[in-house]
Amino acid sequence: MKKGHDQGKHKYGMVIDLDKCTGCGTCMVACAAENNVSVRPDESDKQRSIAWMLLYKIDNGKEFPDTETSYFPRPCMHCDDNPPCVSVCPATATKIDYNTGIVSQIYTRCIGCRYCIAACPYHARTFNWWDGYFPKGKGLDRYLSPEVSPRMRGVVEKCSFCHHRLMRAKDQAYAEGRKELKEGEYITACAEACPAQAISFGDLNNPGHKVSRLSKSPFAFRILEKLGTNPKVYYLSTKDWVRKMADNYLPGEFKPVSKASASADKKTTLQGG
Amino acid sequence: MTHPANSSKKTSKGGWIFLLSGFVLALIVGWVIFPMVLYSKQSQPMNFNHLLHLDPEKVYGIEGDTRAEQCLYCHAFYEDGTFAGIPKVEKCIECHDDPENPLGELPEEMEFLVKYVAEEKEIPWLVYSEQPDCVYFSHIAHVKMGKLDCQTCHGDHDKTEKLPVYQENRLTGYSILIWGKNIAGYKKNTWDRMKMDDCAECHTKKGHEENNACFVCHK
Amino acid sequence: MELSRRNFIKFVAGGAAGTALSPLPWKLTDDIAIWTQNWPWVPDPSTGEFTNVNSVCNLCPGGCGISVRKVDTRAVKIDGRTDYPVNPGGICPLGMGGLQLLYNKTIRYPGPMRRIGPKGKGEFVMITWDEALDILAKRISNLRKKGMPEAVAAVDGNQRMSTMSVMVERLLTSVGSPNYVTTPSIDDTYLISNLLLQGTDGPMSYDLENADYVLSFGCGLLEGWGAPGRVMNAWGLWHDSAGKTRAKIVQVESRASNTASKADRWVASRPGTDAALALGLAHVIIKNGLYNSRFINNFSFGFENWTSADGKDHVGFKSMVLDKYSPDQVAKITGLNPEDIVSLAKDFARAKAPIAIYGKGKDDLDGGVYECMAVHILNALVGNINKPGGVLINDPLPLSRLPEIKQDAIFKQGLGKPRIDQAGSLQYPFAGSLINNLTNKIIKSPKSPVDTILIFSANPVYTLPDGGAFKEALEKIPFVISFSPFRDETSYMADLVLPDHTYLEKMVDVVWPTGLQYPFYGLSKPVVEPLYNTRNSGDVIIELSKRIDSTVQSAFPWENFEGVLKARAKGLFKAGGLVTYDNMNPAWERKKYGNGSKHNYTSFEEMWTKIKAGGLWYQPVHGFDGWEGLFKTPDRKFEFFSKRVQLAVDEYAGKTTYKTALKNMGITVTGDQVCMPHYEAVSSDVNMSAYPLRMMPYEMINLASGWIPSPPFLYKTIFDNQLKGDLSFAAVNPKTATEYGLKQGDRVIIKSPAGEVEAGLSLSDGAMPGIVYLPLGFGHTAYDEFLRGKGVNPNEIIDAEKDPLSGHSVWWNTHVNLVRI
Amino acid sequence: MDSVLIPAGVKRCSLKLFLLWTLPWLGLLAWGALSAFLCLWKGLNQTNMTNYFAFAVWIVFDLSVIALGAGAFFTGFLTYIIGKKELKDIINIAVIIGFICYSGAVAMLGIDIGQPIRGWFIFWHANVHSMLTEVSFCITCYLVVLIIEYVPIILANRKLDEVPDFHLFGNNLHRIMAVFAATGVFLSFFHQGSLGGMYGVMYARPFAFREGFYVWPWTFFLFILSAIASGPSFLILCTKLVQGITRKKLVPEKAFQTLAKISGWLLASYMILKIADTLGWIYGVIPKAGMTFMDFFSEGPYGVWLLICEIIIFGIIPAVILLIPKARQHQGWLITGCLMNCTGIVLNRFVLTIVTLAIPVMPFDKFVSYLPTWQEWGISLALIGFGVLVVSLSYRYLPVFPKEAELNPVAE
Repeated sequence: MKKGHDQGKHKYGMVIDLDKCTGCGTCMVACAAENNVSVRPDESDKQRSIAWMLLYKIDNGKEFPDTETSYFPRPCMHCDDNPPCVSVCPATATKIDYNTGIVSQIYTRCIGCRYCIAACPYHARTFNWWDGYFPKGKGLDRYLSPEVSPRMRGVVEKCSFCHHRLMRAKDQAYAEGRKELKEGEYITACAEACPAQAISFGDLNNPGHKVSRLSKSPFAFRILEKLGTNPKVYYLSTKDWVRKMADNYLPGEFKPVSKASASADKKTTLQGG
Repeated sequence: MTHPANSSKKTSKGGWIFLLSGFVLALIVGWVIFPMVLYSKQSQPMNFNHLLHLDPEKVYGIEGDTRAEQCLYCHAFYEDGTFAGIPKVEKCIECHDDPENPLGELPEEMEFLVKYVAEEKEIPWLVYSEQPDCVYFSHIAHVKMGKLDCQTCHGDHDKTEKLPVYQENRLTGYSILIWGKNIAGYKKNTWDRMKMDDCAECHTKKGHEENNACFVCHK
Repeated sequence: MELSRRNFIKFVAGGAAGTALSPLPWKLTDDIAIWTQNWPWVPDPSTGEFTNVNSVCNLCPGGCGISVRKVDTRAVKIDGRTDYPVNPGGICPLGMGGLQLLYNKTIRYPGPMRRIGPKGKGEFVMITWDEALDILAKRISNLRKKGMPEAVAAVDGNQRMSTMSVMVERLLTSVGSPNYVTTPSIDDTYLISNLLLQGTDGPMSYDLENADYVLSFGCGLLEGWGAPGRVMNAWGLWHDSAGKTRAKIVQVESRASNTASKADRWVASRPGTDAALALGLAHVIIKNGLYNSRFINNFSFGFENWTSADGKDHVGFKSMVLDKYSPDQVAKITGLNPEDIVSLAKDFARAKAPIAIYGKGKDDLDGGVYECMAVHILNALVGNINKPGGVLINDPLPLSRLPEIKQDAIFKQGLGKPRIDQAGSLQYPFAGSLINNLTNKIIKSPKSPVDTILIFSANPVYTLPDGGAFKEALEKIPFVISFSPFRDETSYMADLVLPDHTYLEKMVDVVWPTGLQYPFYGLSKPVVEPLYNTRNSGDVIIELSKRIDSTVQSAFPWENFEGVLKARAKGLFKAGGLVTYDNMNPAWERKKYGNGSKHNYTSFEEMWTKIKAGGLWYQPVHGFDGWEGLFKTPDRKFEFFSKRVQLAVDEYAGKTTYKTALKNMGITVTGDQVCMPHYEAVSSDVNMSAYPLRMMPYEMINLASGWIPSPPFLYKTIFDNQLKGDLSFAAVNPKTATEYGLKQGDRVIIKSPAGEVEAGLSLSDGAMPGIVYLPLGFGHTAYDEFLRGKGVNPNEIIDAEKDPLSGHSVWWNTHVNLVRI
Repeated sequence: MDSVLIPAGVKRCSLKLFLLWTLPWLGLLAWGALSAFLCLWKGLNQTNMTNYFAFAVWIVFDLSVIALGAGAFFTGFLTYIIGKKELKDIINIAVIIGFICYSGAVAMLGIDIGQPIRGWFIFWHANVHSMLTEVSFCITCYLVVLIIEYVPIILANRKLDEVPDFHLFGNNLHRIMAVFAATGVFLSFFHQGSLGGMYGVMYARPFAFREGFYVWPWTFFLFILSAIASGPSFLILCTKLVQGITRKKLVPEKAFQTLAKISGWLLASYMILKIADTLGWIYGVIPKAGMTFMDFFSEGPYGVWLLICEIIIFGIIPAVILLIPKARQHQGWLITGCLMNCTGIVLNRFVLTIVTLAIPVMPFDKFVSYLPTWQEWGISLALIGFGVLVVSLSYRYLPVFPKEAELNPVAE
């Protein structure tokens, strides 16, 4: 059954530059708007609210005014080879497509056992604890996109790398009589929306694509790499303390990307107050 | 209540009748009655004569060298490659524009001009091949790139003079054509059924297993 | 043979066998499987033809290009435009969520409304446009007949110079009322300091993309200042290619805002001490001779000591700074280390293209004029004015002036009267309008001097940092009219609501986004048909004028609002600019090389059609032609010593005494300093022991705090230490919390002289000790379940001071106390 | 008035008293029913489960009762396959308890999933690689087996037994019981195992992840062992409880002793493996994930005490008690031993479910706590009400304890 991803033609992935990321949250809104994600009157219960793309705020733990904060935008990692969530699903509702590397989730198949949620260490999967909020006469259902099927209560959902945009791009290409896609024709909603151009998206298997170049940068890293989940979402940061946040390290295990980062990492703040 | 000891003898000979009648009754229910109750019948808001429209003798202007291209004349693609499906009235009035003077004698045309063109209403067609919301299907991928003919999935719809009665599955709410007219799900032609397995079967047969990935057909 | 138990069992067995051989079980299972997947109440979005409509976002004055994806007639998604100069691709979260403002019926007015319930309750009945316009027209014409047109006032939230704001002002003028008031904006501060230092009346233009060192004094570059799409794109460019940072960003701010924490250097100086710090830096720059002597010697006035015509000796900027703003003195004021001030000054002066930029969070609140001047002076010292990567001096957008208004008796009599807010009076010579004065006057006087107030694109009841004063004023005003499309706090106070379209349903212009370095004119267009019985306020004004009387009507000789837009755009045609943009060479890059722009239209109509299609007009070229004749000050130089201030003070002093003049103008220093940027310690008569702490409101890019409500989407991006349930949180430094025996999550009452609010406590090392930071954008009392009653609005407890010279409100200095509940 | 239904030669309390006794348990059931209704009608927002605590109190209950219910198949195994004659006297009650645990667990799972009406997709669209699929298949099949094992006991009711066909059917079933026992054993081994496997395979959850043999992580085998170690103890407890309440001797002490001894031996061996497994985890899995042992035991209330309780207090100690003949012959010690044994297993299931999910894996993630709502408790406790009722009814109307009449001669 194991079919190595490298046999697949494409391996879509994402690179997020944390130095550029301003923490504005446009990616989250773009994602929710693009994918008909349910919005409820109270979104402050973060353990139950649904977000395919979620912004984590981190800080270096220092005191005022040396404290420094940064952000981790976290989509689904679309783990390669053997995603922790896929093999556990009893009803075959989630699978990885080795031809695109995208991990799919079929809402009409999902029975809501939430085993996949338990298996995912990134909290990339969220459960529909409620039905979508579309009261009669409010008219909020009018902005729903027909390209993504709205979910019912009691199923699990997660980031799909905007797979429907891949389909959209393909249709466009076919209409123009092309079989192959050019770089940038298929990008996720978050990547397109990011006002600081911090998110790049493309085919990691295609050396020509920006993402495959960036993913090889000395500053590139992934979250919880050691667990062997093999995510297709890479991050860039010149700050050692940020990179260190991405994984668990035994004492002395973390290797700073010294020389290049030494200069850029030094952030000085002047005492005040 | 009979005592097992002596009743066994008496009934054992007639018993086969019961066995058989139960058997036959069940078969009748399963094969005949069940399909009748399962589907509800609805007729289209008005008739449309495909054959007539595609007959160059009678109707001019519907061009296309191949059969598919003729279909695409009305059932067209948008610029972005998405499929228009059943044409809107806007498309029809490219020819049938004037409620005052129809192009033919058919009563349906008059009905169309008066009820819809004049009123500027869309025709509430019942779609035979309507799939659930969770299903994604790209016509251009199949028709243009896959070089499939329309009837591979839709059959000889273009040869019909009358629109068939629309039958809706009371349980699922989808057209009978999705499962196919044959209650046993047995199919002779590729267009007899439109279920997931049929898509997968064709993909596999054509050597496109990669297109059996969930997200290719689900959204 | 009878149906014995055995036979029955046989029958059943037969039946079972038969059923198994019929399609029933399998078909049924399959159908049930599908049935379990159908949830009738889950929406099933209709599909159709997909199209993309290009327009301009109008939710803030930023004017980012947007492309709205539509399915048949429904708008389903908003994306940024890559073929737009302001924001190459991206937009901000607010703009991204716009569709929820368009389609959320419960926060919108379906048509003209007349109040039936008590003020503030939001109980209305719908009436026809005809009735609505008649009611209003009668009211105004009656006032005119009574000879008191000045009793009509307007509060305008539209962007300065935009055609809507011109229309509103024109309506008031034609009616004969001087009382046209605008809601605050940082642009006012920029305009005044530009006028005083440079004598120019153009907008403040920062060539950020080409700068290599940006020293920002409290400017919320990442909080939504200027055009967020543009500034955040610049941020991306500054940090391009991991490893080497292209530009160095320094943020001066007391709180670790996004800008401060993402900047390369965070200078946490005490709030309100920006002027001192800026002058301290000037001190170091001058002392070390790091300033641009060519600029100083040839193009500036008041740097060295000087003697005026009357033979009086005057202190120059140089000696003032050297004398009063040494690093040690400044360190005492700002709480920074002297060495750091020195190093900061040197870094700034040694950079190739350094920009000192002044702001206060987003741009929809006022700043301090002396502060702004002090900061801008740093650009002058290093001579980085009208250079690539510097501060550019532009003329205002070349829009045509509308024809003169016919003047009748009532008109003259009304306009003869002084403005109620005293803007432009001797006491506030430089202010264009002072809404806080208007409010106070109405509250103080027994009978409101304003009889009828028109409120356009503004929600002052919620957005004004005045401790709820404006609401109090509205209670007293007999007749309040709101033109808001949304059920906001202010419209709830209205007697009449004449709802405008939302920004996706109308054509309206965006005039020169704050801080943009090149002349720009954006035009949004209707993306969808208006959903409800609303009307573009521009058209409503024209219609209204017809119903008031012929004189007023004569001021509006246009068919409709587009007619007005075109009339003004004529000037753009004369000036000639580009109406299309190709993202291969960004506008800011072209500027750098100053290469010419060849526009592709021959007639005005052609240009207008193209503008409507593309939604933009801009001039990417800038001469950078030296400093000759650049400044329009009394003596055509960059004035370290502002003669305009001198004149104003003298004139006022002539009417009273010099002392009282200064006192009323809020100036504490005397002598030549008055006319030079200097540090004014914020005065306050509050009892420090009762209110030992200070409260500062802060703005977030991912929460709307202006008159536009937040789309519910934004609440997904709010952290649960900012809002949890209905409780919003105040950020406080752990040290301060321990002083008061408070801990994370405590519920506290924040008490100020103006009032009190309840909030949760969120300990943060990004907060300066001694200051309580409350987020702006929560605490709505109107709208729907998504926004109403969520958190508190710090404006309710703000106890504002007056800014010297301008008279604008100083909203960042409220003294408060914390009480645990 | 229901005397005709009561087995011959035994004494039962008055119907009134009996009905009185059932009231509290019916109450529990009602509470559960209401909770179930709410959860099914309004959805799982009725619980306090979150995207962090995807599994919660229900799953803990499920795992526990299934482990404790292992007494059924294991006693069956000992009786019919190994042929421990003395256990014939206790096998009936064993089957009943098994039935209660499994039916309860399945019902609970039905409410726990977000789409109950799609539950059967596990079979219709099975993913054979999922441990949960294995669990579902085995539990469902085994539940059928348990019913089949339960039927003859019901048919043995005095009135029913008068029906000749039932009598015949019952007897026939009795004869082939060994076959079902064998099937039961096979199925049970697998679902007990795969339940453990469910956690062991979560390789991105270092707290639960375990290496293993072929497709089965070590937890697979540990679960089997711990289940059959605690099952008999639970059986002893329940039977002793019935004896206590009925104030009768129902089962010869020999049966208890046999079970206790076996339980002790199994528990002891389980403990040895469990300790080995824990060490393997500490020195293998954890450092590989870049974490240290204490990372897992410094969050919230979860400290090393968990391990101490699980392994020493509720593991080794009960094992010792049950292994010392003198100790286990003493009623007090026997009960204590069994009680501690069961507690240990429940604790183990709790830790694997709750702590696994509570401990954040991402360094910048935060620890969140969870408390069940009354609806969750309702459904959990209903299981107990259900159990007591089934046992009571069975005891009253069915000849559950073959030796009862003989041990308690009814005085004329």
